[in-house]
Amino acid sequence: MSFRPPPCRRVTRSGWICWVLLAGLALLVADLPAAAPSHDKPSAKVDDPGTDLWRFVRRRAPELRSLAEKGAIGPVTTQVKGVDTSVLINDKGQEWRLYRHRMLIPISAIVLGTVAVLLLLLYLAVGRRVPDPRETGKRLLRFVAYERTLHWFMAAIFLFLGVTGLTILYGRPLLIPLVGKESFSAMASASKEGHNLFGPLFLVSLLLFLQRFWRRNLYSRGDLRWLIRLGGLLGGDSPPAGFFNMGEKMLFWLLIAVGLLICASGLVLLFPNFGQGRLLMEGAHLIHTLGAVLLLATIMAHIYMGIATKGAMDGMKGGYVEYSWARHHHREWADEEEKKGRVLSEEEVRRRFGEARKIGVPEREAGT
Amino acid sequence: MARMKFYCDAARCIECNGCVTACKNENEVPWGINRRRVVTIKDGVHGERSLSVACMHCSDAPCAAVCPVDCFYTTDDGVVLHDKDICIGCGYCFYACPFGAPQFPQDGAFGTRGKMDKCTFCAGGPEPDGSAEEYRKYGSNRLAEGKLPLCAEMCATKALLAGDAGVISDIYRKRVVNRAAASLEWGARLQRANFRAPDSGTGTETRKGHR
Amino acid sequence: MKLRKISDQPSIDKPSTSPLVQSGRALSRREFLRTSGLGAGSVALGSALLPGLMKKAEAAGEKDQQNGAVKKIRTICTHCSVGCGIIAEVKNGTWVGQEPAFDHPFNRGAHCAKGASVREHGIGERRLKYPTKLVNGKWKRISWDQAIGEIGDKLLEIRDKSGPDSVYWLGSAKHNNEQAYLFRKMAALWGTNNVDHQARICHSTTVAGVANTWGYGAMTNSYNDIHNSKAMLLIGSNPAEAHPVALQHIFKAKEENNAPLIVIDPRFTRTAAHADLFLRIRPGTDVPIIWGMLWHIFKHGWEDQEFIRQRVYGLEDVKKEVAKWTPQEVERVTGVPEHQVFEAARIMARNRPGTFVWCMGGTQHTIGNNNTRAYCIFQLVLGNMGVSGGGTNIFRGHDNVQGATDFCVLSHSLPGYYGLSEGAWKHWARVWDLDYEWLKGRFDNTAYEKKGGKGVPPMHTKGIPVSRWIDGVLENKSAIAQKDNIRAMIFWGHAPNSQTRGKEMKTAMEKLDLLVVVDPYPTVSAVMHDRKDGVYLLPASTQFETYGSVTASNRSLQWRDKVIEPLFESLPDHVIMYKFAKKLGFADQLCKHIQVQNDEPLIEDITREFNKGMWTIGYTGQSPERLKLQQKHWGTFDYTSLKAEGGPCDGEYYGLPWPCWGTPEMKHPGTPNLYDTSKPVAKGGLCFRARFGVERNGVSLLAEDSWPVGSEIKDGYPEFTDKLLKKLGWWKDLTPEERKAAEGKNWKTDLSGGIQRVAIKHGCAPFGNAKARAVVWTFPDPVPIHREPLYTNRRDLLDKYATYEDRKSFYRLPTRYASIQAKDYSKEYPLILTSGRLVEYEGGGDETRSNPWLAELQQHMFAEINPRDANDHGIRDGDDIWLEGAEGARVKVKAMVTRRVAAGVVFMPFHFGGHFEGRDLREKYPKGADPYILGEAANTAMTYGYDSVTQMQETKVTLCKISKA
Amino acid sequence: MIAQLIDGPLWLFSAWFFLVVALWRLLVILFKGRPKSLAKPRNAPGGALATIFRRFLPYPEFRKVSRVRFWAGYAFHVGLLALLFFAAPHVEFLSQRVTGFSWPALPHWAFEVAAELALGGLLFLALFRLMDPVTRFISSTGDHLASWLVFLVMLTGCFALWRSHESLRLLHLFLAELLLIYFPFSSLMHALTFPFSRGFTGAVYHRKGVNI
Repeated sequence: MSFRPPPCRRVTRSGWICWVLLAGLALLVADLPAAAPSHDKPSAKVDDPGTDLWRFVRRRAPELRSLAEKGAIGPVTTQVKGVDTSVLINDKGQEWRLYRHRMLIPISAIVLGTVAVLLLLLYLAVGRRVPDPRETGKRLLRFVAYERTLHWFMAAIFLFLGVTGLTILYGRPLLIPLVGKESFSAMASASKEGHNLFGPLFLVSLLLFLQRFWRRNLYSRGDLRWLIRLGGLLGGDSPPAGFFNMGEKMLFWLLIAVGLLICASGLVLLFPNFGQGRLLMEGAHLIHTLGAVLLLATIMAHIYMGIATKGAMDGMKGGYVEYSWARHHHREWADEEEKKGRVLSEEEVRRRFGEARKIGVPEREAGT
Repeated sequence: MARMKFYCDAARCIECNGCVTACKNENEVPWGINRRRVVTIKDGVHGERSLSVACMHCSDAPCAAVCPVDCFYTTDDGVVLHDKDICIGCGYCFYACPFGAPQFPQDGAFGTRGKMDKCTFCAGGPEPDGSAEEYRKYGSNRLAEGKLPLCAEMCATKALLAGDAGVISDIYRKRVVNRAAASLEWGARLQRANFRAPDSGTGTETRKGHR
Repeated sequence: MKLRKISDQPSIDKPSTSPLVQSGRALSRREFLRTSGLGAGSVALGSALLPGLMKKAEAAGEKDQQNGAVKKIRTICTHCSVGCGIIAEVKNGTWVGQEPAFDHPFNRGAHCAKGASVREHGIGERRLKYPTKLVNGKWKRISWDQAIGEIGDKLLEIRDKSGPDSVYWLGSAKHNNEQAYLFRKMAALWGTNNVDHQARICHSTTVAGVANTWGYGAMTNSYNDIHNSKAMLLIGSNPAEAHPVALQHIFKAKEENNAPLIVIDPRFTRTAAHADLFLRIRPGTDVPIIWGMLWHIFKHGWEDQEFIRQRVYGLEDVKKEVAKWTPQEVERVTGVPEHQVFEAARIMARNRPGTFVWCMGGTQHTIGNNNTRAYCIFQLVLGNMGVSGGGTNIFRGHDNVQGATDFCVLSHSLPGYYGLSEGAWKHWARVWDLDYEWLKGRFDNTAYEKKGGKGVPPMHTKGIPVSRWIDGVLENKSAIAQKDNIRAMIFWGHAPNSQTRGKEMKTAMEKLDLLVVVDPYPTVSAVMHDRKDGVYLLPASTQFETYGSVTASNRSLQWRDKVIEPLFESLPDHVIMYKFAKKLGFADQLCKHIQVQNDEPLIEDITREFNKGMWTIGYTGQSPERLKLQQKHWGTFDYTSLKAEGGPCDGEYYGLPWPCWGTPEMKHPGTPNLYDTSKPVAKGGLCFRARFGVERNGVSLLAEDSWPVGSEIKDGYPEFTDKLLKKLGWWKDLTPEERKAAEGKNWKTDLSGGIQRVAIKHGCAPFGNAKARAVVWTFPDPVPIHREPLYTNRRDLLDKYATYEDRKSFYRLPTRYASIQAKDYSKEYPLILTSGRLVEYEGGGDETRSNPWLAELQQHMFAEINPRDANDHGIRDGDDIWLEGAEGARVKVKAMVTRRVAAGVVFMPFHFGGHFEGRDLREKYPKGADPYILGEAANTAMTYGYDSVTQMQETKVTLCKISKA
Repeated sequence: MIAQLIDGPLWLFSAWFFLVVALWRLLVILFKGRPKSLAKPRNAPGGALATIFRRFLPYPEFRKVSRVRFWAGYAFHVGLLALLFFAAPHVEFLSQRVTGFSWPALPHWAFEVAAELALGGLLFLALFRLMDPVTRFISSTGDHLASWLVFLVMLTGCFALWRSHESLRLLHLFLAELLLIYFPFSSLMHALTFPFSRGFTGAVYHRKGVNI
């Protein structure tokens, strides 16, 4: 082992650059005959071990942890207990911010606005669609009370969540200028608490929905044809369909899938104290908002259909639908019901209601 | 108009957590809320460095940008503060903040977030300076009393600097110049020699290895 | 359903849940106190505060009603020895704020985690609140009178039956100087030398080793003086965690002087992280690494030959020993490769003056005294002694451990290191104005130890040291050199978890007749045993609730003002001492010249009393008035030299660092750096002390051609006595009164101070001018040599480096060495166990673990384990593990897998307590007095092993094994 | 101004109004008496008591039919009860304004569970009342009004969670005051009268020897 003599001991501030050059040269010369091991090579370059510190600083804890486990670096620690406290700099935060501001807010506004405007225009242009002018006077029971309740239960929650969610999303640009910060803060606070409280109920309604309707929404033969003809937009007449047509089935599964996704991501955001880090929450927020915008647009269309298609709302209001409507939209189901003799006359329906009114006997409906 | 900043000198920070407790002391921050924390990188191995982090009072503060109720504001001193009366505890600032500064009180295992709390640069909040209401919500307002944040004032090794950006960068610049000289003389050689040193000289390992 | 009255609803939430920032309904106490000023609001919320606090606050409130303004009080941190200044803001008797003391010369306002959180003392609730007694396993509140009465009766009964030596007075480094002095005096008047405190287990080997090398056993320079260092070597010292504010000074030298920082430690500490060179040694190999460096220094002739010629004795013997430590041997024993040792030696040689710092890593060994002497020799060889920027800077632990050591709350000496000889007792009897015969009568007057064929009575034999009190209880009565075993322990500010052999300690505690804890906190002493009665807990005040002087590590005395009135029912230590003395019947003697008011001896009078007797180390010049004046003007002292420039203290050094010679009227400025010949003695200069005679084996021990500037004797000279003065013809310089007092006396015993005054007037050091000795012929190892720890896994080294022979009576107790080392434990216990500090906690940790601001930062007891050992044992980071010490005691801790420790070494912090061998003892604490955080005490697993000179416990190296829990 | 009104006089008025009118109605019921029966009495008091509790479960015949309403009903009632008397803010409010003493409140998580149950249950039931022809038939406007009023009180309550804004709390309080005033005139009185009605039925039937 050889040791070089240390260089001069003092460096004047003004002359240190000259010193670097001189010392480097001197050391190089001094080192030549010594033939020290290469790692002992002197260097005029300042090699502060702190420098590669900053390379790690920007990385996230999991990466560092895996590096630490490999023994490449020491772990990142802090005495402050908490989620992500050992993350020094979270640069995903900036990405999330950009997503929310450059994408989510403008794009969702455009999407939702466009859909709403288009549907409105469509409604104004086409008006309520009348599938079959002939009123048969016959009725079919389509949804029992439980199903109708469930539907409106979910609808109410969905609308509430939609309104409160959009309040939080667009409130700052749209509402603060109108009502001021304080009032909007109250609104937003109410929206947030309401949103948080109703969120889990949406999950419940979603699960009840799934349990009730999943069987009727399985794919069946003919659905593809219905889809190809876009439910009658092409080719004039409505293609035959079962209890639910392919459009409704798609809505159902979309609702279930995206709904569950929204719920799952919502729960991640709702309970911030199960050890989930910011990265997960940022991701959850991304999924939550994308899913919500998608569902909102879809449900707008759904509402449009319900309003614009004459007779469509009847099933969700009183449970009974006009036979001709059923024949037109759900021919296979209507035929089957007819075969089973479940087509009732208007009188019969009225009688049932009337009897119920008169003597208070519960309406007997399958599986209430 | 000053532009208040924190700077933590990693070459001097020794993870003594004095800043953390000074903050607790000055602002009576409850258990579980840590407006400031010290993070150590490469803990226990060569190159170990610690940094004290809190709200950095960014010029373009991401928290303020993403806040859905617009509760943040920047004071004339460049301190980023927020109004707890307006905050709704949504947590967006926590997602956006690079430094993990926003803190949220939580309740038990089923917690919703309460109103956000963070380092105020010991500058209180929107309430009148030095009022009881201000202290209750935000802690101390040292800036109004002409003092700087207690964490930096009490830093054991003067690693954590707080104050006008121009002043602290001057202080730090002087240190760096001194250190550059020191590194030239000793650091480069010594530290590198040091860093190559095997973890030797101890216990059973040596016993097995000795002649 | 339990119904609560509204008025009982706590308005102040517990710290764990306090939603200050959430709903904000909860009113924080501070705000309440800050704003309402205890006016009308206090009625509504009164019961929300604890009754005791409330009472005090109201009382204080009345007093301060007219000026509700915030009062700024200057005080000193009570945690470590750096002595940081604190400005406490008090309003209406409540501690409402803490401001940095920017003009304080030690810390410039800076604090570590502990210092930045001291205000919690004034508002915290986890305290012992009133005298408490254990009755049938349940804690019962009692009154002070009952407590003192019952304890006193029991003590007198024990004294009657077993003699005064059966009561053990265990004092504290947390006393201020006056309390420490009074405590030592109280034990003396009780009639025993069984009195000790934590210095025994932190720096006793330093004091012994250093004092025997050159005279005084203290830090030679100061923290601030490190600014002048050109190189810094830290061994077994981790100031980043133990003395964080010291790093402020170290970094200043590092950055401004380009001074390289060398750290030698088994652990890659947080200090090592900032080092320029880190040498990882095997625990317990300090002597080899120092000799290894000296080997290179001697080989290259880097030693300071002129310095050695003038001021060092016996270096030739050391050279012979050093010659054995070739680089190969050094690497074999320490594990450090040659190039690193050489580099360290060269840096220290080329950069002078260099400072040398050590702490408990060096002292807590069976050869602790060898280690400390080796460090001293290293500095002597380089000529780093007596110069600014050099010196041995021994960082001490507790805030007043230096002071408590100087007042010898120690079993082997009287205040001022006078020893226990007849002369020493007579000196102090004169100072106390007591009859020597009466004093003698207080002691057990038979003899149990023999010296030179003559029996030595216990008054003149060293008492049992704190490290061994367990053995004083458990050892066979006939094997102890006193009348009976220890039967009563009085833990006065001592955490038992800072001591080794936890299991035996538990047994010992259970065997005692009486266990008394006097402390602001219940401490682990309250819970670790399974006693059902005979335990008393007496609430002492913290140092913020009283006032007095405190000595920092650098020998500076600082005046600490009272911040708040004692909280709850607590009382300051000196009040409790007086109450005890009154009960035990020697109060009048204890406070003969001390004014007492309401059982409180006047602190200033105590200061004045010790000023009258502490001639040896110059605790005589610091009167309360001088100290208070300095405190008021601490901003006038220079940051580096500690010298006041202008102002009322012009020319004085901050804290009048001892020796501050002569009487206060002499206005000696204090001695900033010991043995510094470049200054006149009157201005703080010194030479080495002539303590060991004038010649040995025909060789002079006096200095050659070296003297403090301005000395009229231009050579070495012995200690000053009346005879020497007469011989020099300086006797006439004494005033007639002084002449009368000095007749037949020397510089240490002349109560008038005349001898010191005249010696200094002529530029001479009162204690003579001699050489430092590299060979301490009175010690078991005259030249420091390496010996393996008792529990070692390097059996291959034992033929060369075996430990001592067992000893029969050493501090009254049989002490084992070779008989333990003879057995090979390393097969079953393969890992080396060492211990150390955390920055958040201090000492036994009861105080700091009861502070939520600190406790939140360290919530689990842990053991650091190298990844290699962790993998070998199937342990992952964060796992619970069992760690078993070589004597079979087990602790359950969390594993922290880290490269901070080397393979084969396990580290544990020692601040935790409250768990015992896996059992959580929380429910055993008195209600509301349990610390927030409990954990296993590291020392439960630590083993036997005591230094050969001072009985320092060996906590820095033993053996253990680990397994997954 | 409005805030002071809501928080002060209106609260006092509605609370007293509720107390007086509800008490008056109960007394009316109690003093109304019933026609004297000459039949030999058989264990009427026992029957009354038994029926009060037995009617907590539906008739076995209706168990399947009323399953959903049963669970929703219980979720709502239990949740509401827990919220009303054990939510921390309510405990605080009641103890300060009404009782003078306080009692342990629900932990936050239990509070939220209760809120979910109550809100979900009530929303479902209110919608069911509209959707099911029979319940719709037997419901008066008052019943609907009561359902939605209770729902609104609960909804604003959850808005006011965390007591973030005074205005939200006042809104909640205002609706609660309206509810209190409306309460004695509505079928919500069943909260107080159910033991009487059930007991009466039970007593009558048991007197007749019908074990129902």
